[in-house]
Amino acid sequence: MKRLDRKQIAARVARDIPEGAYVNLGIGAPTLIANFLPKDREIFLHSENGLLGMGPAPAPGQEDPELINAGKQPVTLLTGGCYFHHGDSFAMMRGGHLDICVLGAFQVSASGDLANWHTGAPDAIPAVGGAMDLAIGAKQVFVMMDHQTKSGESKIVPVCTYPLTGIGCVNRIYTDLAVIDVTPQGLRVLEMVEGMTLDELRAISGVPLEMAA
Amino acid sequence: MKRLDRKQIAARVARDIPEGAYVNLGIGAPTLIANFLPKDREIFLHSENGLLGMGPAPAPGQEDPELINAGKQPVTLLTGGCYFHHGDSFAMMRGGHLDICVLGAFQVSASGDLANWHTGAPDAIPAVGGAMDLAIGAKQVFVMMDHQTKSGESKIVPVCTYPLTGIGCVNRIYTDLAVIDVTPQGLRVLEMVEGMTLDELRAISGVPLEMAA
Amino acid sequence: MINKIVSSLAAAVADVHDGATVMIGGFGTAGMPSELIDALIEQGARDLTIVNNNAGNGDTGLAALLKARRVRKIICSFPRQADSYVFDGLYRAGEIELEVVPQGNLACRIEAAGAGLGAIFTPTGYGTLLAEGKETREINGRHYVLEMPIHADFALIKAHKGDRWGNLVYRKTARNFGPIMARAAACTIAQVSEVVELGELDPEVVITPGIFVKRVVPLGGSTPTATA
Amino acid sequence: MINKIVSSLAAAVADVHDGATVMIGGFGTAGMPSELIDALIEQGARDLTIVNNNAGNGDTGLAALLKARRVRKIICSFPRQADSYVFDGLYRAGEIELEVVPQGNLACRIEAAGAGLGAIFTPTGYGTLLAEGKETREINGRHYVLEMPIHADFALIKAHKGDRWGNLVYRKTARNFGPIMARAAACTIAQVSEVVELGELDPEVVITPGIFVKRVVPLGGSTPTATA
Repeated sequence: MKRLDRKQIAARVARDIPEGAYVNLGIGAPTLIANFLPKDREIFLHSENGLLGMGPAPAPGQEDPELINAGKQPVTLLTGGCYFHHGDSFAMMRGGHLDICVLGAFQVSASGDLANWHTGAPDAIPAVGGAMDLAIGAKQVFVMMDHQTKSGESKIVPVCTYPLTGIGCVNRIYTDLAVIDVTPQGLRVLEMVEGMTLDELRAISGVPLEMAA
Repeated sequence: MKRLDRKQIAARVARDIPEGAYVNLGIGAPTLIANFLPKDREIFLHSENGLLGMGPAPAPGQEDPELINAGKQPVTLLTGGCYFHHGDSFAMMRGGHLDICVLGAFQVSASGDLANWHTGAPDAIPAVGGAMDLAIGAKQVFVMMDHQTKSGESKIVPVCTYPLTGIGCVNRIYTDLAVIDVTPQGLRVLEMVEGMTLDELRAISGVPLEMAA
Repeated sequence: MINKIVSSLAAAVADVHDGATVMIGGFGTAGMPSELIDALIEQGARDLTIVNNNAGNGDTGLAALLKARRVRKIICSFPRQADSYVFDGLYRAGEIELEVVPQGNLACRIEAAGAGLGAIFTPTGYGTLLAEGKETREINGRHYVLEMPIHADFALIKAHKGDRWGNLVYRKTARNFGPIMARAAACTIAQVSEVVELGELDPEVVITPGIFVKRVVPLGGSTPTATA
Repeated sequence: MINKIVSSLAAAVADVHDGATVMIGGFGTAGMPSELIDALIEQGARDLTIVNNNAGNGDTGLAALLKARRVRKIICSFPRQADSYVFDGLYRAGEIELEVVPQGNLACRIEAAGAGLGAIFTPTGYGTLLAEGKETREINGRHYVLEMPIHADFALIKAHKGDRWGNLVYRKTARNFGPIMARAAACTIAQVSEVVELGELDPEVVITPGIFVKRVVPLGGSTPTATA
């Protein structure tokens, strides 16, 4: 059994993003997905700080401090892209106009609750950014994360113990071990890495799992 | 005693509009005010269908069916004016960004209630347009109307009998006989036409009137 | 390659279903998508709920749709006009339902739908006939009426230029309801005077980003020719 | 003649009073009006409530205002950043009040203020810590949180070009909160890279109409020089 690395997970998510989709890739690991989108598919990347049609990082020396993404890194704008203000940008998100957003997570519950903004540590400074808007706004919310914490606990849980980002908002989970749909009937495994069995996956996941029909 | 005609009332209102004011002139008689604004004062006319910096009617043959005012008449745009959509236009109104709007009225009550959209006739087709937004949105609402109906009834009334446009929204009333402020203490007469006495004005108005201090 | 350009008006409105809620842009005739409306009349969908500022002028455009008896209900701010005789007749005959909404509430209810808000407290209309039966609330000493968003299945709008990604710019006061309706409908269809190449529209001045637009129908030569 | 151009930064912020609520544009440093903030530090107003997406970066701009102990409370979505050490220190010492708001709620609360709405039901944050104690409601099967508008006494924003009537255009993603803050403040002050003659801004592309702007301060040469 061979776990996927972050790039491999990103590549796997990229396969599921169809041409013409309006997509927001969350800060952190999900931004890697952009590198794996097929060049022959036109996909519209949204950045919550006010652009649609985001292109790759600029060549060194071509950075513009006024053309950045939500992670505050320099980016470019594709031909046909455009700029808008924060009100319009979050209307796109909250209004259900994005087809897909991909977020990282601390935990996802069996019913699709998402926890990805706050560890709950008493001394942590709370900071949420646009995570809660993305979680509830996009038509489909994908989570991309390791299946387990570094200490081996399942990040898919019966009930989130970290503070929630959104309730019942996750549609699909991509981990280093499996692709799992969140359905009204429960979690359904679409794929596992080579050599992994459903029983093995069940053994390390803290929740009931069935194969998708 | 000589009543003012509509143009004279319009000219009187125009005197009270200071340079730099953002102003909406309601459909009908208030649009006449634009003709009397001093050319040496920069005043910004707003039209609720999406322009600020409205200019005079175009020369014959220069009309553009896509450059109209709220009354759907062809207008022009001043240098420095701009266009925007209906959401932004009514945000300007509702959000308190207009300094003055001037509206016609069927009735104004002693406490500044305005009735100007509906006669209440059972067979009338209701149509409100932007009247209610203007009534409650502008920093100051001026009403311009005849003091009496054609049959001699006062249009300033203790309580409006026509359906309301807005509650307590009128700040000042310009009629063919007087200029009257609506204050928390009651109606205060600022001016009367030549030859008119306060007692005469009281006799034909249905409400208590006092001279302004 | 994504190409939202649809060359036929008929194809652009083919899937409008009976009973649909259809927003139609325009303030009077400025910005009214007359050719799309004609295509909708030809297409035959009926029992429609129409959202527009007015209720039609003369015998063309929205008035023609009403005259063809395709409209069950109209939501608008100002139905009564000098030349709204088609609507007037239907209304007096009890053959069309009317919901009159103050123009700014019409705008902000459409905006609320596009922005995913559940409801809004607006000051407009408080204490009037048009707020009767609606929930009200005093907030910081001011009175507000709770108004619900207006969503639509389709929006038919008129823009000036568009590209294959659906980006749009408008012309003068024909902009009016177009940008906000584009956001509030599940399927927005824009007729444009001109289709331009991707990149011809300055990214700083795109008024409606393509995310809000499903189909763009070019109509050569429909730009008003008068100067201004 | 109306001329909103103010040549001195000090004069532009002279009337900011102690205890004022001040919106400051920008997302990180993009669109942050650093020169106006420096002028505000110099001016000395204290006990301020600041509305910004972040809580300052490094030692300059908003961080410098915090460091000068002028801020009683900050309303923002994302205070914690790699270089937000000034804020972090004040927060841990209990010397600054923090209201964390989901970024989209921050945006729509600012928009609601500018548009004169009394309150809005937003789906964002429902069921989370950030909605604790707030009124909620189910509308058409979805859950919403009631959020109040955020008004300000002043907004300090950065735009690209402005004219003497206060019309503004922005540059790329430096636009962010500028246009919505301009509408929500009683007095909006914009620093611009360039003042242009009236009429040089195309009336179709003015992003912030002058009605929302009280003062425009030109800052020659502050446009980023990198190409893109």
